[in-house]
Amino acid sequence: MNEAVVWLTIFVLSVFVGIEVISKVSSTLHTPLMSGANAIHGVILLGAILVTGSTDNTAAIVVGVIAIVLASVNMVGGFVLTDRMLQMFTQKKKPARNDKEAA
Amino acid sequence: MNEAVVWLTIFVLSVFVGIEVISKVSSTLHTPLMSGANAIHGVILLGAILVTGSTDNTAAIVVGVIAIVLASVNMVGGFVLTDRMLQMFTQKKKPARNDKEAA
Amino acid sequence: MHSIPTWAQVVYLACAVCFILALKGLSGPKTARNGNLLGAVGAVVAVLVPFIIKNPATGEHLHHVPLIVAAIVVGTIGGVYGAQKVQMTQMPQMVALFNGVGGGAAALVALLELHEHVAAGDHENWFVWAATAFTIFVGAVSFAGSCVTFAKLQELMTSRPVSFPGLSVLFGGSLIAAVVLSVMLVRDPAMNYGIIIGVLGLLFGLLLVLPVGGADVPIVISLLNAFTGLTVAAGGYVLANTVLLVGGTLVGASGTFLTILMANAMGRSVTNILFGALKGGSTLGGGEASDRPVKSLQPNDAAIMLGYADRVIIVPGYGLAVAQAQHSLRELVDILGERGTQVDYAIHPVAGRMPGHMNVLLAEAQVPYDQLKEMDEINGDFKDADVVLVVGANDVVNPAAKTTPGAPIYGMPILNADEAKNIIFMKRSMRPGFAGIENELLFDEKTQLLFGDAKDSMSKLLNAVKAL
Amino acid sequence: MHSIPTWAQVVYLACAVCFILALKGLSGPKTARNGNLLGAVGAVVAVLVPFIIKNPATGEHLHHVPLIVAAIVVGTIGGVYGAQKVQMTQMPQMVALFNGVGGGAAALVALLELHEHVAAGDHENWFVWAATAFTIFVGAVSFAGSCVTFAKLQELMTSRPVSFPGLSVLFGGSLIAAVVLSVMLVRDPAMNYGIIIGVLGLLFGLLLVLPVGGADVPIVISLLNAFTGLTVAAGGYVLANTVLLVGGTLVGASGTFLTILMANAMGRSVTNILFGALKGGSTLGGGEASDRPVKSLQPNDAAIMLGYADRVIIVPGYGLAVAQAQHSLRELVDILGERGTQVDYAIHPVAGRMPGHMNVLLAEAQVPYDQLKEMDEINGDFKDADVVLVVGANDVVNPAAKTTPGAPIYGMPILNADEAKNIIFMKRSMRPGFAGIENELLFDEKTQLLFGDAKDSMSKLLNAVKAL
Ligand SMILES: NC(=O)c1ccc[n+]([C@@H]2O[C@H](COP(=O)([O-])OP(=O)(O)OC[C@H]3O[C@@H](n4cnc5c(N)ncnc54)[C@H](OP(=O)(O)O)[C@@H]3O)[C@@H](O)[C@H]2O)c1
Ligand SMILES: NC(=O)c1ccc[n+]([C@@H]2O[C@H](COP(=O)([O-])OP(=O)(O)OC[C@H]3O[C@@H](n4cnc5c(N)ncnc54)[C@H](OP(=O)(O)O)[C@@H]3O)[C@@H](O)[C@H]2O)c1
Repeated sequence: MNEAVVWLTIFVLSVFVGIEVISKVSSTLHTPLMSGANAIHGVILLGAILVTGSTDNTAAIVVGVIAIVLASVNMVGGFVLTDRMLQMFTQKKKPARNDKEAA
Repeated sequence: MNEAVVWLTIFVLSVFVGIEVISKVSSTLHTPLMSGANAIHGVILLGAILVTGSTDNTAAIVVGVIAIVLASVNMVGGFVLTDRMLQMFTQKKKPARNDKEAA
Repeated sequence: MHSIPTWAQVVYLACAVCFILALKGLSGPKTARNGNLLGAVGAVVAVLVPFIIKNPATGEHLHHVPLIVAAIVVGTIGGVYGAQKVQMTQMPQMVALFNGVGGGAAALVALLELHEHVAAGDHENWFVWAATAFTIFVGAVSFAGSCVTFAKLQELMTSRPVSFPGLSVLFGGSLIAAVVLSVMLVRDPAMNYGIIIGVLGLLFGLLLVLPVGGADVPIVISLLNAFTGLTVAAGGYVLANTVLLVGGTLVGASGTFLTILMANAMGRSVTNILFGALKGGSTLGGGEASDRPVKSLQPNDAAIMLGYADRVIIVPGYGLAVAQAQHSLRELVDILGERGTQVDYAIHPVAGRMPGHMNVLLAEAQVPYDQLKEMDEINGDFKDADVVLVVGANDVVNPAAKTTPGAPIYGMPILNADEAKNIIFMKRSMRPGFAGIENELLFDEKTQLLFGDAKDSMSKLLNAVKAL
Repeated sequence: MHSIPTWAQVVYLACAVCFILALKGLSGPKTARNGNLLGAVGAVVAVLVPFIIKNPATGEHLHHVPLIVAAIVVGTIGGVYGAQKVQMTQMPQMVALFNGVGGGAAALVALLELHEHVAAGDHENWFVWAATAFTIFVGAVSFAGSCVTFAKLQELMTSRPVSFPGLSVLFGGSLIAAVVLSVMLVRDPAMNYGIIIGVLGLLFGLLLVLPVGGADVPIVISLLNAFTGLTVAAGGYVLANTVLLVGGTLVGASGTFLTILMANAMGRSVTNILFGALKGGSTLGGGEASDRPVKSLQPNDAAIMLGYADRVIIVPGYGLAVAQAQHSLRELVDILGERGTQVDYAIHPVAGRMPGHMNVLLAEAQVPYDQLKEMDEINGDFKDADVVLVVGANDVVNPAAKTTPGAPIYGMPILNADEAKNIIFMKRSMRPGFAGIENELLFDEKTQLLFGDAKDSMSKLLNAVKAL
């Protein structure tokens, strides 16, 4: 099968999955969901690693390193932040900790 | 990308789409949905046509023709039947016709 | 396969999308019909493509076009005829039949593929051979299984579970044999293996469905439907064709999910339905008519009870569909309404022989939708009802579902007709319902039976009420 | 790319599945946390792969591993620190920031890919170049846009819409220029084109968000989030990497859908939010404090009104979060409860600065969930309420949403606080809420204001009630 069509197929199917899978979300979960999705696209880190690791041009390496830093901020920070939000939704038995964080 | 993995990817994504897309169906629509899905897999007709059209071995042709007949019964009959069921759900203004059919 | 032109591949993808949207549409009452239509469009377009492009396998245009077209025409006529002529009450077995032939077609296609490859002496990767074997076996299972379900629902054979000593051994044996042969086929591909696998599939399908009780048959249909979907998907892999792969997988996945949903609606578990019988205990009871004493009454007695009641609940069931008494029933309800009685229909999710059966039937008789009450909505009202009129229903009001752990319908949620002040059953005899078990409610002192075919009794009842 | 070992491709697929399940989990309250966790696992595993396999592009193992690891560590520390230290009220801008850097990373990756290909003089098919240009542009848009949204929410700049003559011209111009340059890049790939496209992207992102009113910013964040997802998907295509493609597409699709859901929850349309300002009319009004006369009262007067009321409804808003008064508020409600007053919290879907903001805040203060009433649940009860206590809320009870077609919040469903017998506002001044428009309810004769920081006023109020 033609490469481009393969990617197109995977793309189209992913679009449907993406929409259907969240179609039942309740409005209180909008923000955590947004934040979680935001963390997921941090996987661009993988791309940043690949390109940085395959070049030997100094300028490219510098840019690559910047990209890696940014991407890992996105990915790691995103998941941690989302978890922190959700903590407050789900376990209402840990106010002490949450207070400190939130204060 | 490795052919097999491509197909696997498409398969996995389709599984998710298939499940998510019908996850909100109401129990009264179970039968039409089943019947509609049933009609969809009648698309095997496409496969039957391909194999029949690419062989010149008489036995194979005979078998192929049988497969085509069966598949088109599945496909065409399935869609017509589903539509007939749904007619009764949706347009309640055509009892006359439906009666005749159903009698 | 690389020779499929890109535009054709894109068309295939578009058809696959049509199927997705079709399923999405079919799961909502408003969009259902268009969804089905869209699916049909996708399927037709997909089928047209091979007539236009060169065959990827051979690099030539399609051979035997006239023959192929003729075969399609024949199939189409058959399909349309069957779909148009079948009665409402027989739709489930029609679905089973269509599903079966689809599975059969898939198996045959896989056999032909195998034949081609063997003849051409191709060295496909083992995964292709495995997929071929899978398609042949499961396709055959779906074919045989569907035929049996058809026979059961069409009452060409008993709808009661059929089981015999050694069934489970044979069952397991055929499965193991099929697996072994598949391995052999993968190791050195040969036509005979394929054929034997197919035969084993037929046997397995037979043994899979025989022990299933009639009431569970629709669930089995849905399951076999999912099977066929998977075979089509595997076929799509073998033929390297996107529409088949995606379309088949969609049906396989949604079908499996739907099967579970349906089983839950009937309060049964899928494994239980399939292997209950194998595990020994048959899934359904006997079907003998009981000879215990019951109170019966005449149409005009019933008319008086109904005519002077404030609150009446109608419980329609399979018998209403068989007798085609829905129109006179609606008339009766209208008249009672005019007399100031509040009347509702209590619709059990699995009343009749297919989910939504009663909705279809009563919609056909122009009953306003707001009079149809879902089980959960109305179950609270029975205790306030003066009369419950049970028209050709039985299992859906059978207290055994709550009280008798052994009973095949045990655990199925039922309508609480037993809470009403009076219960009138319209049925022809003391014969049990689909589940084939006695209904204690018939012997309740609040219960009276109005014997006879629902249509006759209903028109008698109607006149009697008019005469009040 | 064919040199990616099969096992690695399968691992990538597994990670993609993790992302799907993560999103599925995140859309249900019970499963949300595990969903997020699963997503993290998928991401981490995906990132580990390139350290193990040979690089598909070069066929060698990864270079500069120590440097790369160091960079990851730095980024991780930064991310964790930011995520841990941010205050609840500032989470939205944090999301914006994280999203922005992600978009920036995607753009840089695409630039590097371009650089590699140009250096190697590869002849990729035009689609790859187009995808590269897309990634650079949209990635830059997302980066710049997110930075502006961050500045707005963090109040580093005015949260009011910024617009200037010729903005729309510049806006359209940069877009057209970017398209033109992309075409040129496709026709003969060169680094400079890529860089200019990136710059145009930054400009476009700036112009896209500047005119958006603060209240709409979260919607824009969600939209930019979807953009970044799409860039990652395109990057995945360029790098021929499944995880990036699927993961990015998932975020792109669900993000777009979520954006629409959020906009609906605020009663706004996405196009309106984005292009309302360009079309001339700014999306939000001014923010001046009004000097019209109002009735104000003292904590102990308020205490008496509350203490002897039968039915009280609390309307929490952004101010409650700013003042961190949720704990004393809960105490107050508990005491009123003990005094036999029925008290509920009326939660507007967009009260605060993020959906669910109030739920989070009050959950943190251990308020039992059943006291939190969604808008539709409680809007009917306001007319029976003796006192409505509005704590740091404003727009969500602003009748302008119903009465003033011009108003930026017009069309947003609001809490019917105006129907109550008495209304008490706790706020510091006459300054308007986020939407920057006056709230007529403040001047209603049933309304009295309790001026001061919510936390002080609340503790005063608390003591006064205790003293009753
Ligand atoms: N809805 C589904 O998806 C589905 C699918 C398959 C099976 N099922 C099963 O089917 C059953 C449905 O329950 P149900 O109460 O609707 O039906 P039922 O339990 O099968 O009872 C039907 C009753 O109608 C009577 N009857 C038949 N023909 C009649 C006629 N012409 N005039 C008057 N009465 C007539 C029968 O008694 P006589 O013979 O004495 O007249 C029988 O008692 C459940 O067990 C369900 O699990 C449901
Ligand atoms: N939830 C979301 O997703 C989201 C996201 C972004 C924007 N928005 C928008 O934000 C608004 C939310 O409405 P809202 O009523 O919750 O908040 P609001 O309309 O912004 O009003 C907040 C009120 O709290 C008062 N306040 C601020 N700090 C205070 C303090 N320390 N103590 C006491 N009072 C204080 C302010 O008045 P003073 O300054 O006089 O004290 C202001 O009147 C809506 O316009 C919504 O569209 C919502």
